[in-house]
Amino acid sequence: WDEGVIYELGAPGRRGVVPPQSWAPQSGDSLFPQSLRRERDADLPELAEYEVRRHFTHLSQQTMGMMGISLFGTCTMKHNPTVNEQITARSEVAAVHPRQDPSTYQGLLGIVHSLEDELRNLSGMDAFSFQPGGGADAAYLHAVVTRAYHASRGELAQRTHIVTTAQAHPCNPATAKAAGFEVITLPIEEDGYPSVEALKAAIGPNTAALMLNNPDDMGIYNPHIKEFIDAVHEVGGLAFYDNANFNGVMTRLRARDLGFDACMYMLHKTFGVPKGGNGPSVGAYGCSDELAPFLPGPRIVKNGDVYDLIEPEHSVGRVREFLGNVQQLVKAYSWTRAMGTDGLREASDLSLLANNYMEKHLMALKGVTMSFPGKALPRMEMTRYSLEEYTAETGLSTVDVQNRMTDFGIDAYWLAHEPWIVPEPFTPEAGEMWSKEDLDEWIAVLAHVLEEGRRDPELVRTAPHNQVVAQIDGSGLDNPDTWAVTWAAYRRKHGNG
Amino acid sequence: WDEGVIYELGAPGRRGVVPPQSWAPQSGDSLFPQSLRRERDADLPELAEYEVRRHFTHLSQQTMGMMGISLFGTCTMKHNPTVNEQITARSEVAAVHPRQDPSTYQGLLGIVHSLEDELRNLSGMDAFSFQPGGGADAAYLHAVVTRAYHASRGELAQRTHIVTTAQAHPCNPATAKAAGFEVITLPIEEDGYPSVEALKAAIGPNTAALMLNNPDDMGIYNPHIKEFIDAVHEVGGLAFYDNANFNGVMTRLRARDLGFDACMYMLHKTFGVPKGGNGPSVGAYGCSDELAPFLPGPRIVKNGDVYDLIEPEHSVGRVREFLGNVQQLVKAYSWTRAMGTDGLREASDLSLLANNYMEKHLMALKGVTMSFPGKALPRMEMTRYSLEEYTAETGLSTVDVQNRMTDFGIDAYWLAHEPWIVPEPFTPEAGEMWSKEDLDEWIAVLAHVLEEGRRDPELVRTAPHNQVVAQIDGSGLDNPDTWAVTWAAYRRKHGNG
Amino acid sequence: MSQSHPYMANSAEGSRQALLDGIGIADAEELFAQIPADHRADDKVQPVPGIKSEFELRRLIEGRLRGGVSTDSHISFLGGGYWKHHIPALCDEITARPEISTSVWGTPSSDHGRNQAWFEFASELGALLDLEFVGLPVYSWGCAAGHALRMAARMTQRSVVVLPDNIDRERRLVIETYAGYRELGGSLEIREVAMDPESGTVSLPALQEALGDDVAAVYLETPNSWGVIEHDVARIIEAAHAVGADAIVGVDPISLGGLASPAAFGADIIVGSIQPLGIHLNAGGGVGGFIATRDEERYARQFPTLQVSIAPTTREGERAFGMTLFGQSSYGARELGNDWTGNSVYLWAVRAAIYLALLGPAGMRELSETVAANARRTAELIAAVPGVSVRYGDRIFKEFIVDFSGTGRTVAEINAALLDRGILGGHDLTGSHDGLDQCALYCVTEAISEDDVRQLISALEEVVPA
Amino acid sequence: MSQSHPYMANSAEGSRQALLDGIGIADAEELFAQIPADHRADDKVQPVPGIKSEFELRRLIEGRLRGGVSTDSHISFLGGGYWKHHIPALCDEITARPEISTSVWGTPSSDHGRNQAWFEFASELGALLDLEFVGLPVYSWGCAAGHALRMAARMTQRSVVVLPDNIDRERRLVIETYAGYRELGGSLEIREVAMDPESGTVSLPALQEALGDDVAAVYLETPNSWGVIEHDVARIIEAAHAVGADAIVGVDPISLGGLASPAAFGADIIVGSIQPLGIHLNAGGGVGGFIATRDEERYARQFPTLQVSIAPTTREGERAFGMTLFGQSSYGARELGNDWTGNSVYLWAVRAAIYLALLGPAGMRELSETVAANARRTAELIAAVPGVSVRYGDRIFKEFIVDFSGTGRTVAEINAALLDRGILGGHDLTGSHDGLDQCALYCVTEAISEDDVRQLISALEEVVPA
Repeated sequence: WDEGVIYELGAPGRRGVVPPQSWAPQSGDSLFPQSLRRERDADLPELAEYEVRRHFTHLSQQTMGMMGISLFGTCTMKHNPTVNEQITARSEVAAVHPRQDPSTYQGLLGIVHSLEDELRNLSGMDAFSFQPGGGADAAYLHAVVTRAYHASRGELAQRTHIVTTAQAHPCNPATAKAAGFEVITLPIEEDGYPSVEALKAAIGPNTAALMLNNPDDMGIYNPHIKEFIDAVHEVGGLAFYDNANFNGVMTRLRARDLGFDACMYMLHKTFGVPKGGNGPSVGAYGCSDELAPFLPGPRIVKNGDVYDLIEPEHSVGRVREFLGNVQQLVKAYSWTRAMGTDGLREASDLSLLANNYMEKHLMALKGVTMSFPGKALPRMEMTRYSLEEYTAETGLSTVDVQNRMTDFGIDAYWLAHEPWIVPEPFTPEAGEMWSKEDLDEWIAVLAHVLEEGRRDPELVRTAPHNQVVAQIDGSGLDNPDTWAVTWAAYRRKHGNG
Repeated sequence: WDEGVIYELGAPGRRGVVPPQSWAPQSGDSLFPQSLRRERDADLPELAEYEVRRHFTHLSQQTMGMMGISLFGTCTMKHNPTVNEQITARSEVAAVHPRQDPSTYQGLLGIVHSLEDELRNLSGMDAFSFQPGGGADAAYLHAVVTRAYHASRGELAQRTHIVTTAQAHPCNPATAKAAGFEVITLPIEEDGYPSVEALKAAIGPNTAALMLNNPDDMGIYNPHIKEFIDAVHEVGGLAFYDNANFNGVMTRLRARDLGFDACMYMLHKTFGVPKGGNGPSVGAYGCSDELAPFLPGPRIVKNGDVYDLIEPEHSVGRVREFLGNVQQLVKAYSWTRAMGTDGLREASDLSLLANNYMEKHLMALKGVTMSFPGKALPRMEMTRYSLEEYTAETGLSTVDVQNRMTDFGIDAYWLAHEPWIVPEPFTPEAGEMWSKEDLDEWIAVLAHVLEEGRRDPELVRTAPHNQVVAQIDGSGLDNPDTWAVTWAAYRRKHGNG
Repeated sequence: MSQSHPYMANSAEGSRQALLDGIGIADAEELFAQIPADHRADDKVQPVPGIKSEFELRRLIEGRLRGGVSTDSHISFLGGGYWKHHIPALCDEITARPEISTSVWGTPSSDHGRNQAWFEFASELGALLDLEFVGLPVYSWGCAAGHALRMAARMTQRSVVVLPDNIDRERRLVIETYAGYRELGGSLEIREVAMDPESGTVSLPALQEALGDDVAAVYLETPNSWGVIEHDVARIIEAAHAVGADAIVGVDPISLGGLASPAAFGADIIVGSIQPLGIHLNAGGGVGGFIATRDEERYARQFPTLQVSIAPTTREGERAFGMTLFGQSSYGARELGNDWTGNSVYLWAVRAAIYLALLGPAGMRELSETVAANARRTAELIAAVPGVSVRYGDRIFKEFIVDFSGTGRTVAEINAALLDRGILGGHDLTGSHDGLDQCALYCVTEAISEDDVRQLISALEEVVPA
Repeated sequence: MSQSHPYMANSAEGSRQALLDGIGIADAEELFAQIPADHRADDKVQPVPGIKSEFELRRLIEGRLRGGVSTDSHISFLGGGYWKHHIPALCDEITARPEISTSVWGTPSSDHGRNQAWFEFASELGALLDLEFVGLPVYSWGCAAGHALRMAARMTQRSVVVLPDNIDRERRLVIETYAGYRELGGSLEIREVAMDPESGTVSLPALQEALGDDVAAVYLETPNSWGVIEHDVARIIEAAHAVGADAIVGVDPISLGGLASPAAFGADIIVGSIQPLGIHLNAGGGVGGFIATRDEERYARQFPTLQVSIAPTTREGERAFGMTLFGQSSYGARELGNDWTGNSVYLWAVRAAIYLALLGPAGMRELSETVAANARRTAELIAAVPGVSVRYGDRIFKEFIVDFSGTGRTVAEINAALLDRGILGGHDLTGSHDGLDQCALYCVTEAISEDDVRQLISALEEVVPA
C-alpha cells in the first residue's frame, strides 16, 4: 500500500467513534469560561471507523515487527504467548484502578507478589521493586537508592561518583548522571573486560556505586567480578548488576551470591513480555535487605493471607507513579510459571547452543571477524562480530548489509551500543525461541548479501529494495529547518507534501 | 514471504500447545482396546508455538481480505465493527453451552428475541427463524417449510414444482431441488425481469412456491412483483422473497406488505456481520403467522419477563442443530441498534447514491456497457456491467481485468452468478461504507487497467504481477489425477513438491 | 448539519453532497424511481433511534448479557455433541485479524494466504482421518451426515439409509430434514437399528436384519451419542459393504488422537463436528461439519461442498490454491449441482487448521488419552455415589450415561440443585430413548480438573438422598 | 525423550542435537566455561516445575484473578490522574496485532508502518496542544514533569522550580526524585506555592512572592489535582516569563477538546498523561507521559526522548520516518545526553494515535463537553445529599472535591459502605493537604451514566446519617 499520513485521509465531517452525549441538562456554552475555550476544534483527522481500521492495519502490515526472523542482540527476542495477552485483557487486570483498596484486587497483588518470590529465587536478592518502567529506569532507581542510602549515612556529599564500564549499557552512566553523580567509565582491556587494577585506581572514598553488566553484550563474562565487588565494598560503595543479559546464565548465577547489592532484570526481554515497539516494559529492581528500606512505595507485603501495600521505612519515594506496569508483571509471572526453573535452565542452554552454532558458521564467512578474537572460551548468549574487513574490501558498511538483509525477510540486526568499541559491529542473538532452520536461513542470507556486495556493491549500498520505502535520507534529521516531528511542522516547513 | 505449506515447516518433536495431563491414575494403554487404537500418531505438522503464529500471521498478510477497496457485488461489503467482536468474545456468549437451561442465559436469548423484533419491524413478517447457517440455508428452509405446509394440507404429492427466475441466486433452484421439488426457471425479458405472462404460464396446481429476489443483482426492480405474488397465491403457492439485496430498499419496502409469505435476510451481508471468508453466517428466515407453526425449533418466546425455548406446533424439525450462529445474531443486533431505522434509511440512500455515482463514471469508460441498457430508471444498490465490447476490442476478459486490478490494491470484483446472462460481466457494489475517495480510486484503477490492456494486452492477460503468487493455472483442478485437496494427496500425486 | 455515522463514510455532509453533485441530482429519493409508489412501506416501519456512540452501544448489549451463566462461570458437564475443550489463544488471535475475519472472495492470488489456510485445514483433518479428500466445512455435523447420506444415495441409486436409533435428537432431526418427504423426488427412507442395551453399541443382529439391496448407506457413530466407543466398527462396515451399501461414520475428531480412524476399517465417508477443534461453543453457534472420503473420483464427484486444491501458477515452481470441482456445486450448476452450498463456516476451518497445527501428532494423542482417562475416572467416582450408577463406563471416550433413577430424584431436580452450587449437570436424556428416563449424559474433557469433579461429587452427595 | 517446550523450538530433541552436532560438542554445559566454578549458584535455585500446558497455565492465573473488583465490575468514581474513559475497540484490536505488539527496532524501512504511527501520535497530540514538537512518550505524567523541569533548568541555568502545593502525591514524589539531592550536581530546589482555598487555584500573590531571577520554571496544572480549571493561566505564565522562567503546564488532554491549550497563553512546555487516550488503567500500568514544546531549537535540543521526523528517502517523492536528534539522547551520548531514555511506553503512543484519529476534532470537543457536563451535574446532585458539600463545583472539569466532614463519617467508612453496594467511592484526600480531612476526590467521565449517579446518590443517602 502507498499509505498516506492520516491527515491526508478522510474528509470533513467523518466520524470514527462518537462519544456518548451527556445526560446532564447543562449546555456546552456554560461549561467552560469563554476566555478559556478553544477557539476552534483541534486539527485532528476526520475518518470513518473503517478508514481508521484500514489505515492502522496497513501500517501494521508495513511493520516487519518480529514476524520475520529477528535475532536482535541485547534484546533477547522471545516468544510472547498470546494467552498472556488474553489473560491481561480481563477486567480483573485491565480495568483495575490503581487507587482501589488493596482488598479489592488481592488476586492481582498476589500474582505480583509471587513474581517477586520467583525473582528472589533466581537472584538471591531479598526484595524487588517493579516500579521502574524499563531497564534504564531500574538503573535510575539504583542511582536514586544509592543516593538515599549514602545520604542516610551522612556520606552523600562525599560519595559523588559512580563507576561503570565502556561496555555497560548507556543507561547506566546516563541515569547515574541524571541522579546527580559524576561518572567514571572503565575502559575494556584486551580480555574484553576492564581490569581490576583500573577499577581500583578509579574507586575510593568518593565512590557511591559500581554499575555494570556481566556477561556483557559481546558475550564475554568477567571472571573477576567478585574481586570487583569486593573492591567496591571495601571503599564503601554499592555494587549494581545490570542483568540485561541474564538469558545466558539463568539458574546458573545469582546476583546476590556473587556479592551484588542490587540487580535488574528486564521483564520485557528476558521474561517473555512483548516489547510493544518500545515498551511498556519493566525493569525489575532487586536488592539486599540492607537496601530494601529505601525502595520506592507502594510495596506489596503479605500479612497472613492478605496482600497489602506499604511505604518502606526510608523510601526514596517514587521513580514513577504506583506499582509499575502491572499487566506486564502478570505476563512475566505467567511466562515464568510456564517455563519453570528447568525451562529457564534449558533456555540458557539453548541460547548458548544457538549462539555458538551461529558463531561457528559466521566465522566461516569471509569478511566477518569476532570481537576480542583472543578470547578463546565459548561466548555466552551472543557474540559481537565485525565487518571491518568486509568494509575495507567492499566499502560497504554494516548498516548497508543490515538494510539489504531486510529485503529477505530478516529483521534488522543489532549493531552495538555507543561507544562502538568494535568497528562495523553486528550482534545477532539467537536466544532459545528461534529454530535451527531460522538460524540457518539467517546465516544463509548474510552469506548471500556479503557475496552480493562483492559482485554488486551498489545493490547493497542502495538497499532496501523490497521494503515499503527505500533507504531514508537522514541528512536533514538534525536540522531545525527540516526536521518535522509533527504533521503541522511538516506542512509549515515543507509545504503540503 | 515465500510461505511454505505448514507441513514443510517445523521439525520432529516440536510442540505448539501441550494438552494438560490427566489427573486420573489410569494409564494410556488400558484406555482404548488394542484393536481400535491408532497404529501411529496422525501425520500432523510439528511446530513450536511461535512458528504456528508466524505462519498464520503470514497467511493473513497474504490475504487482501477487505482491507483494500472491495466493492464485491451481491455481498454488500459492510463495516464490521470491532466492538461487536469484543462483545461476542465474552463468556456470556462464547462459552454458553446450547444445552444450558434457558433460565441461565436470559440476556443472550433476550437479545436474539429483540433482533427478531427488529426484523419483524423491517419486514412486516410475523416470525423469524435464525437457524439457517446462511442465505442458501434459508432458501432451503423455505423449501422445507413449503413441503411441510403443503403436506399439512394434503397437497404435497400434487405440488411438486417451485418456480424461480434466471436471475435468482443459484441457491434458490438448488435448495428447491435438494428438498425434492422440480424447478422451473423463468427467463429474463428485455425489461430485465421475467414477464407476468411467463409466470402465469409456468404456474398451476402443481406449484408449491415462487422463490426470487427483487431488486435483483443487476439493480433492477420488478415493478410487477405484486402481480407475481397474487398469481402464485391464486394457484395456491407460497411466495418467498430472497431479500439478499435488501440494502437498496431498507425501510422502504417490507416483504410482507408486498404480499410475500416468507423472506430472507443475510445477516452477514446486510446487517454488518463479518463474513469470515465464507461464514459463519445467518440467513434470517421470516414468515407469516400462517407459516410460523412450521418453523424449526427451538424458537425463543417471551412469557412475561422470561425467555423460553419451544418447539412450534407443526415444526419441520431442524435444518441444523440448535439456535443457529448465535454470536452472529448478537453482532447483527448490535449493528442494527447502532444504525437505527434512520441509519438504515440513510444507508440505502448512500448505497444508491454511490452506485449511481459509479455508474455515471463507469459508463463514461470506453468498452464498458451496462446490462439492459434500455432500462432508463436509476439502478438500485448495484449495476451489472459488461466488458463485451472491450473483450471484442482487446481479447481481454473480465477475469483478466479483475486480476490486474488486484495489483493496485483493489479487491477482486464480483462477476455474476450462473448463468451469465450478461457477457463478460462485472458487478461492483459500492454500499454505504466506502468513501467517495475509495470509489474514485476504484474507477481510476479500472480506467487505468482498461487503457493498459489496450497498450499492452499481455501485461493484463498475465496479471497479477504484484501479488504473492502469479495467476493460477487451473487446468488440472477438475482432473482426478492432478487435483489435491490435502497435502497427503499432493505428495502422492506430485511427489514432495 | 446532522452528525455523520461512523459506519458510513459518505454520511458526512460534504461527501454525500459530492455524490449528489456527481450524479447531478438534488435528492437521493430520486434514485428510488424504480419502485412503484404503492410498494413503498416507509410509514409502516416503526422508527428506532440509532446509537452512534460505541460506548452506549456496548453498555446496552453488555448490560443485557451481564450475569449470564456459561461454561466459564460454572463447572460444566454438558456435552452431547457440543464440547467444552480448551481453545488455544492463537485460534482467537489469528481469526480475529480482519484480513481473515472480514474477508470475502478474492482471486486465488489476492486471497492466497487464506486459501492456503483452508487447504491446510483439509490436509490436517485428512491426516487425522486417514483420508485424502476433505471438503470445506458445512454448517454442522447433522448437515454433514445429511449430505453424506444423499451422496451415498446418488452413488448407489438406492434410497434406504440405515441409522442407529440413539442418534442425538438435534442431529437426528437434521438428518430427517435432509431425507425429505416421500411425496417428492430424491427422498431417503430411514430405517432404524436398535442399540444393544447391554453394550450400548449397535446391535449387530438387528443391523443384519435391516440390511438389504435397497440400502444406500449405513450410518453409525463412534463414540456414539451415548458416549460409547463402537467396538465392532469393522464388522458393521463389512456388513454394509456386503450389500453394496456405503459405510458412513460420524466421529469426534478429538477421539482420533488415540483411536484409529474408521477409514482404517473401510469406512467410505467420515463425517463429524469440527467444533472441538478450537471453536467456542457460542450457544450452539460454534458448530461446523466435515465430509471426507478417499480421494476417489466416485466420491469426489458427489461432494456438495467447495474445496481448494493445490495447483501450479504461471510462474515456474510456484503453487497456488484454487477451487476444484466447482462446476458440480450449486454455484456452478444451480439445481443440477450436488445439493447446494453457500456461505458456510469457513472461518472455523481456519480455527481448526491452527488448532491441529498447534496440537500436532503427540498433542492429539495425549489429549485423547487425557480426555478418556479423566472421563473414565469421573465415571467411577460418580458411580460410587449411593443410588447413582453409570452405564458402559468401561467403553466410553468422554461422555457417559449416568442413571439417577435409583435416587428418587429427577435429573431436572438434580440439575437445578447442581446449578445452585455452580455446576451445570449433564444433559437430561429423559424421554430420548427407551430406558433412559432420569438418566443424564455427562461429558468430561481435559478442561475438567480433579477439583471440579470433587465439587461435583460433594454436590451430588448433598443432593441425592442417602 | 523429554517433551519439548512450546516456547523453545530447539528444545525438540532433534533440533537440540543438531545444534550440538553443529558445534561439535556433547553437552551444552561445555559452553559455560567462561564462568568460574565458584560463581555458579545452580544448587541455590529452588526448583519450580514448568507448566507446559496452556490450559493449566491459564487456569492457574485466571483462577487467582477471579473475583477481583474493577472499574468494570463496579461503578467507579476514582480518579486523581488515572481516569476511566471509554476505550474504543479498535485501540485494542490494532495494538494486539503482533506486528505492533511484539515489534522491537527495525530499520526505517522495515518498521516503516509503526514509525509512521508514532509520527501520527505526535502530530495528533501536537494538534490538540497547538504545539509542533512532541517527544515520544515517557513513563508517566510525573516523569514528564520531572524531565520538563530539568529541561528548563538546563536552558535557564537556574535551579529553582516553583510548584503548587496541591500536586497529587504520587506525581509529586516522582518530581521530587527527579529534582535530586542538593549534595549532588544538577539538583533542583523545589519552591512551593500555596493554593488559594477560596478558588481552588494557585494563589497569584503567593506565586509572585515565590518568583525571582533564580527560578528556572513555574509548573502548574489545569485542571489541577483538585479538579479545578485554572482560570488565570495567562497571568501565571506571564509572571513566570517576567522573571525569565519557563512556564510548564500539566494538562489532561481530554479537557483540550473544549479548553484552549495553554500554548495559546504562552506555555513553553506542556506535559501530561496519555492514559485517557485509549489506554486501559491496568492497575496503574496504563500510564504514559508526554512532553511537547514549540518547534524551536532552544527547546528541541533539550528533549531527553526519542522522536521520529518525516524525512525523504532515496526514491524521489517518497517519505520515511527517522529519528531526529538521536545524538542528544542517552543512546547517542551516554552520560552527556539529556537525562536518559530507554524502553518506554511506545505501544501506548499507537493507542493514542488511534484514539485521537477515531475521535477527531468534533469527537474531542463533544467528549470534553460531555465529561464536564456529567461531572458538574454529579457534583450538584452529591452536594444535595444532607451533610455533604462539594468544593469549587462551578470550576471543575471532571474531578471535584466532596467534603464529608459534616457527616460524622470518615471517607474510609463511606467508601467501605459504597463498596458493599457495588460502588468505588472517590479517592480519600484525608491528610493530603491542609483542610482536606474527610474529603474525597470524585471523578466523573462520559463512562458514568445517569443511573450510575442515581445509584451513588441512593447509596450515599443510606450511608450518610440524615
